Amino acid sequence: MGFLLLVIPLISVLLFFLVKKRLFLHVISLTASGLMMMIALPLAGDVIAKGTVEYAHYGGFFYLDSLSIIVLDIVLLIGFFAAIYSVQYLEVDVRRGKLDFGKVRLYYILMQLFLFTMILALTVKNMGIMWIAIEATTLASVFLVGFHNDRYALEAAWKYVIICSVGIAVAMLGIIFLHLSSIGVLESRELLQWTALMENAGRLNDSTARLAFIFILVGFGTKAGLAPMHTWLPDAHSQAPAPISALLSGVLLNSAMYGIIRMAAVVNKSLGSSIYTGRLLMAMGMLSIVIAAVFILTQKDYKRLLAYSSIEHMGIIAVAIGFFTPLSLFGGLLHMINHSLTKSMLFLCSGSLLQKFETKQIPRIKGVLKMLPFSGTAFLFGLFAIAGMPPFSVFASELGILMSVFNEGSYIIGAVLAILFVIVFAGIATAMFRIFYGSNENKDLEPGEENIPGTLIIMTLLVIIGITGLWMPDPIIELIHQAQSIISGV
Amino acid sequence: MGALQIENYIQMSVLLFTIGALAALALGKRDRLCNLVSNGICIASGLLLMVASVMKLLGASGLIQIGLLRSTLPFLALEMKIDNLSALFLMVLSVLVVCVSIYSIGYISHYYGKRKVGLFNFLYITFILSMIFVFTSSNAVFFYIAWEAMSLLSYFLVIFESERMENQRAGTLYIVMTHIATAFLLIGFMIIYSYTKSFDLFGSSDAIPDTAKNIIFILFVLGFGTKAGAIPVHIWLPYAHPAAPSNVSALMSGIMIKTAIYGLIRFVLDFLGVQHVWWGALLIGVGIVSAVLGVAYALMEQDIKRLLAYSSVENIGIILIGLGVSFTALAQGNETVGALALIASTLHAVNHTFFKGGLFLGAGSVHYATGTKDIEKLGGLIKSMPITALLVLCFSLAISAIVPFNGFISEWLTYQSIFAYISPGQPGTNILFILAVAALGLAGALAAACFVKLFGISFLGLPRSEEISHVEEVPVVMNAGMGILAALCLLLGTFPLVIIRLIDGVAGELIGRSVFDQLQGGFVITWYSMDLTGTAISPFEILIALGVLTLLALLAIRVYGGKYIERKYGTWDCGFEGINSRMQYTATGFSKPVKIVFRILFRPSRKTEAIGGTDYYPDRIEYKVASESIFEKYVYLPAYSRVRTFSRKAKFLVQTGSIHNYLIYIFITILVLMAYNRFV
Amino acid sequence: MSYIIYIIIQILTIVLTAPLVNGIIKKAKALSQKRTGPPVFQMYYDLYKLIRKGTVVSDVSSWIYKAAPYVVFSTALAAALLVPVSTLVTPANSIPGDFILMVSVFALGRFFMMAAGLDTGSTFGGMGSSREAMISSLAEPSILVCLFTAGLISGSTSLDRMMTFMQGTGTPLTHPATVLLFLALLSIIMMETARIPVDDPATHLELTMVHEAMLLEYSGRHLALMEYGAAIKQLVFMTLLVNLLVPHDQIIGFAGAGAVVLSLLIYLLKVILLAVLIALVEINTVKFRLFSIPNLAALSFILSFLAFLQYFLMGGGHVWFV
Amino acid sequence: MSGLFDTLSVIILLTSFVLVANKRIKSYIKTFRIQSAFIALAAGIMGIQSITSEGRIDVLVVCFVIVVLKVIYIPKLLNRTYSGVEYKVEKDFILNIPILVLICCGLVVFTHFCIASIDGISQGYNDLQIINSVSVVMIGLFFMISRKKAIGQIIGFLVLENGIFITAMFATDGMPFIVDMGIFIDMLTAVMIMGIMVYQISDKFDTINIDKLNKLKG
Repeated sequence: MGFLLLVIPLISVLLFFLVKKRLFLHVISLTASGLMMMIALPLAGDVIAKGTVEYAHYGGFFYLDSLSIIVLDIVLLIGFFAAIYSVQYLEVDVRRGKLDFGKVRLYYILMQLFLFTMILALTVKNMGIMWIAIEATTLASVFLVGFHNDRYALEAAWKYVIICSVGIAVAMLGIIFLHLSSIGVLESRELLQWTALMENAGRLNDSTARLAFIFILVGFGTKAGLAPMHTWLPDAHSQAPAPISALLSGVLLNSAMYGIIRMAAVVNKSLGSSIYTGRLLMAMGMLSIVIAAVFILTQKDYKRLLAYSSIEHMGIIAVAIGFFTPLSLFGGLLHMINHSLTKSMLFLCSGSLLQKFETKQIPRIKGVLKMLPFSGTAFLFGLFAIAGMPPFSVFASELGILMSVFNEGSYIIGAVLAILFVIVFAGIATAMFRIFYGSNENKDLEPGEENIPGTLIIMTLLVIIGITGLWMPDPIIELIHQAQSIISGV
Repeated sequence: MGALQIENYIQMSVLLFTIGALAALALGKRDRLCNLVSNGICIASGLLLMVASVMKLLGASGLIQIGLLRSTLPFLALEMKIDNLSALFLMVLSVLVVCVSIYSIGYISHYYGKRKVGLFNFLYITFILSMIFVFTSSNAVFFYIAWEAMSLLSYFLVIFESERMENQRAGTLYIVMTHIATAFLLIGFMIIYSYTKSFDLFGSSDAIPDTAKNIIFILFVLGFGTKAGAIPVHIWLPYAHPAAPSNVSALMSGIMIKTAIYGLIRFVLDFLGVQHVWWGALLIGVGIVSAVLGVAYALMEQDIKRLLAYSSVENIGIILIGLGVSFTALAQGNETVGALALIASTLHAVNHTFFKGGLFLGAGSVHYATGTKDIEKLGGLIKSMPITALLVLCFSLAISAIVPFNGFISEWLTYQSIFAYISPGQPGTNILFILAVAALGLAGALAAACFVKLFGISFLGLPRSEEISHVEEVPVVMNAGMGILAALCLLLGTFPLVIIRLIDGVAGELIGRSVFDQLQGGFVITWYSMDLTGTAISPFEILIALGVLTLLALLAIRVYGGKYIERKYGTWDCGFEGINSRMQYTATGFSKPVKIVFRILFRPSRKTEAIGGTDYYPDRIEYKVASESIFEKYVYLPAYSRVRTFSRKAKFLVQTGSIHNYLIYIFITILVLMAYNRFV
Repeated sequence: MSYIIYIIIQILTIVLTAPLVNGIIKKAKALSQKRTGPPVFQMYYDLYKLIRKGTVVSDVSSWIYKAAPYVVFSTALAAALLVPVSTLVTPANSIPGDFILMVSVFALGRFFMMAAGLDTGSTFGGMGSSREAMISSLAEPSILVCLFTAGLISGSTSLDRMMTFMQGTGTPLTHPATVLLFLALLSIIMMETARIPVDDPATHLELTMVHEAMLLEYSGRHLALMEYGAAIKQLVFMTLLVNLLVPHDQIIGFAGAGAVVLSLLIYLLKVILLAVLIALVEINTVKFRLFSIPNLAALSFILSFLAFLQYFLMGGGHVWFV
Repeated sequence: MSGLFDTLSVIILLTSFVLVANKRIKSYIKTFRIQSAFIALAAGIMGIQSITSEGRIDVLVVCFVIVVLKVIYIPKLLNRTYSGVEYKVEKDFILNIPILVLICCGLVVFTHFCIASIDGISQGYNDLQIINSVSVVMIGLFFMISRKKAIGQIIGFLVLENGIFITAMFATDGMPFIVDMGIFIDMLTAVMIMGIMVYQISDKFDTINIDKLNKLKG
């Protein structure tokens, strides 16, 4: 059953090569991503029931537990939404003569491959394969980042591929050292399998594991956009097409963060305390938040602004993981979910903005609320949400994280965090709010949404983040609790 | 009259409000109907709420608990708890809501066809709801959420007329300032949580060490002070309140800034418990500054609503002075004075709610009728809008602390509490107190000047511009809404014991000391202070005396002077042909002397330039006077620009765009981490 | 019952004496300038005449304009009710009112006066109100601090109790605090009652007039009421000064109606002396520029503040006199 | 036997030094080819060992793949790319050669300083090899920094990959087979993609000097 998740994208890629009409491309991608979501959501139920989902075939490399199912479901949910959004998004570009059939096909193929690599990364037990998959995500999404194929897109893509490949390579070094630390502890068939590592964590070689952790932190941190390895992120996110930005920001970062979490869990268990990893994670997390907060203040390009806000939130999650208390882990995982939903909604909105106004420059835009009555409103609310305003969901998780921080008695960090949240909010408010009001100068734009299904998606997401702020469904809470206990290894 | 019934009343009114909000959205297309329905529902549920809160205040003390929907988030309990303090503020809120909603029935009519009435009413009602939750939340997280929702909704109301650029700026400034303030509150809550492991507002704070309490107090003063608009963190207020539609400004200035006072009482006095004298002293200091500077800036304003907004700053200052006296007294264990001062400040909060709400509604009426808020363009409105003029006059007298209106009572109580507390032995606080007395006096006199200007320039004399020479009176509902408030001001001014009886319950519950038996009399209100023989005033008898004496004067004149012969004639124009409106004293001119006397505050600057013609006979002379707010010029703007430049520089310093730098970052990170790993 | 008597005595004394005080001040100034000057009873004649005249009302003005004179007059009298001319007739339980109320009542009158100044749309009225606003706001803090200190000394804010307490202390003017208070109140009277150096009651030159400018449009009975109100206000403040800081009822050994009459006579004597004193001050000072008035206000504020400090340096309490 | 591997690791380290010392892109590729050849040699020896000892052939397969990919195919690919983009002769490196080499020496020392102390490695029989190979990683990264041309960065990336591979090989007798294969596939795709992008860059920016790609900042 779960294998279908790995099969469907590949099949759909083949089908893409076969068909000749744009309509079929859309249909295939919708059905594929729809199917995958249909499959993935019930899996969560199994995980809650049985704790894990494993299959014996092929050396039993396929492995799902509550931690990975959380991230996986986010991937497929947002993948589905992005697929729906892409239809009209691409159609509009085709109508404007920017794309042809070949480009659309390329887009869908790469998108499915991108999803495939991420699913692979999340459903394997073997850290080596996970690494391969995460490296592959980069390769699959490079041309999506450079999709528009102008100078800017190309530059962004080059930076993306070089920096991420280097980072991931460093992560490989880390995995090797982890491997080294487990020599003589695990027997050969469970080498690099992190479940085994987790079980025997106590007997790993501490110092090698520590060395491994720093390499993995740098490596996956690069992919997760932690400062100071975040540098590729604003370029890539701002240049990619909106649905892809949504995927990159809402999903890819999470998958990388997933790697870090697994690793931190192992190392913490083998070291017996979270101080070592905690310090590093907190340092990088705070640095990311600071950088994001400072850069957002005077940002002129709204997609870059959103990208920096992603950096900020990855930093927040890193800090939460760093504290490694049950409450902070809970908050961190919750924050993963909330941030992905909110941020992907924002990027989809930005896509509508971009197609309506055809500029990314904030000063050139006015009267969004008039021009885009629905997605514009959603954008405004989303900005409030991402800045941590109640009753939206990001607020809840940020509150949880703050509580855990203060609970640990580290008041300074907590206070600094709270202040930084405010600075980010102030930056977003001063930079962005002006685009919503007033009325646009050039009159040839007529108000109204172009991307109807996309707008529906945006509205759905808005409703979700609006409700989950106060009332998160019990299964999810249950999942998060399980995941948290898995991470803390008790 | 058990607690159960009160509970049901409140549930009903909350439910009604919700229904009203939804109805407003549903009927969005049909402006008139939507407006009638939603405001009608507001009035009804407001009355329910008023009944419930009065019952609570008169009934036995104790908590009323009302659970709302459950939240699955572990650290959040959506539950209302109502004690006398909440009930008092709920009562004030409901009274104001009823009056404002009556007013809105007429006022909103100028939106018909132009704006989304449904959306406006939805925001309006949800704003009220959020304030109800702020006043009744039993748990800090719930409080925080309600607080933020309040800010958010009021932000949308402030920028409701968003096509004007200054409204957008005002809105952004407002939401940013209030969010920063909220961050301080959040930190405070978190520190509390880290010690008590709970967010319950009615729990005990014994687990919190003293230093932490001091820090929390500072944070709360910053946070709530910003919301209250206390100087120097007031800068959002004079921009935001004028930007909002007038009925919303009435709510914001009338009750929303009081949520901060509620917060200070609830969290500091009730939860933390006053620890040190300097807490009170700090509040008194802030209060003095706010009271004097607030009214001084108000006097300089030419825009009615900005003037009113600054005067709100002043009144918040007065409230804070009262609160500060209460804190100081409590910190030194003098519960009687503590209770008295608490009553004084809460009473002033109540009074200010009524007359300031009324004044903003009046400003709304003027704007509704004339289309301008600029005093310099108004004049002579008393002839075309007699009722509005009369009501505004009442409110102006009330806010200038003049008998027989309610503003005087609360100031009298504040004076009395200070008087009762000044005693030998603590020179420091004594000097602060006497300064507070001076500040109160100065603020009162300046307020009188300020509102003479407001009333005199805009309602008396000749019309200062063509278009307002033929306006007509506003619809009767609007005047009805204001009329109720004016009647309340007079009632509470002449029979203050009515309201003091209610507030005494608050003091009794919070401080455990009821001073009602020391404040006696129905017509005469007596304060038996310091077990000396009491000091009594009787606004009612003064009112009677004024009436009788006027009659006597009339009688005497009639007897000695014969019948009254009146001759209408033009105003003395020094023999010129016909005096015209340009010759009248302007609002700027009216406040000029004060401006010059207090030039340190205003940095007045003037510029005269002769345009065209010869030096001796220019065609046109332009004369500009400007006065600036020192805080904006010397504190906020520099800080803001510094931050922005820093961010701009840092951005390009780090994100250089060269991939080599990016790789170097990674490289150095690896090296540093390896070294760290080596040494740890 | 005693309350009624008190009210009647108060009103009669104040109403009858107020114009006389004005006359005395004018007379004293005239004499000091080697003029005969108007008779001391001149103001009575003026008022009588004004009342009988018809009145001209500006066609710009509204009801505020006509209401103002009555409000000013009645507020002045109502305030007078709070300042007993003789503590022998004050009702057993205190008068329901204190100096805070008095200030507020005066504020009511002033509010209407300033509004009326703006009502006629004339430039002078506006100018008068604006200046009045400035002066009053400068005077207010010092009045309050001054009376507050006196109240603290005597342990109550209600004026009759304060006066009774002061009598208990023998001759208060021997104490530095009260001396300072005396000077402070004197300068306050100068400010509040439109006297030189703040304002010149005799002028009608628009550059200098403050109080007169507001009355410029008034005529007939309205003017009479305004003038009368001003006179009463002045007398009230003088009463405050003399009865509070130079109490006299304690020297009357016996009780009964005779005592009341005697005390009233002494009161008149004190008031006349004070009037002469005020005249002297007026003669020996020049009128300030409008913007030097703050100096005078600051002076009076400092005086009252010093008095406050004195009170505490002496250890405070209510026992330091005896 | 480990002595032989020590020698090999040192030689591989030296080749990376040579790489840093190179000036021309042609010679980058040549040096990379040599380095890969030595790695293949090491892998081959190790493979024979493992066959003789425990009969695993996967290491030999890995060695074969290395020969095919890194010694033959990728250098050819890079040569084609390089001759495909027109290339102005200009100074390619940021600092001059001697300083670069000195810095690389410093890197080796630093790596030794940081890693040799880690007991999990130092008590093992193979710490010299690990130190050398980690230094190769570092040098590869540093090479990427020091070169301006796109192809230079690709080479740097490949050397980095080589370093990682030999680290794996020396430290743990190679990763699990599937992982190794996956790594190779990834690397191949990465190099191909980069190659394509080099073409695009050179016709969009008509240079392959990466310093020209600095429009996106702030």
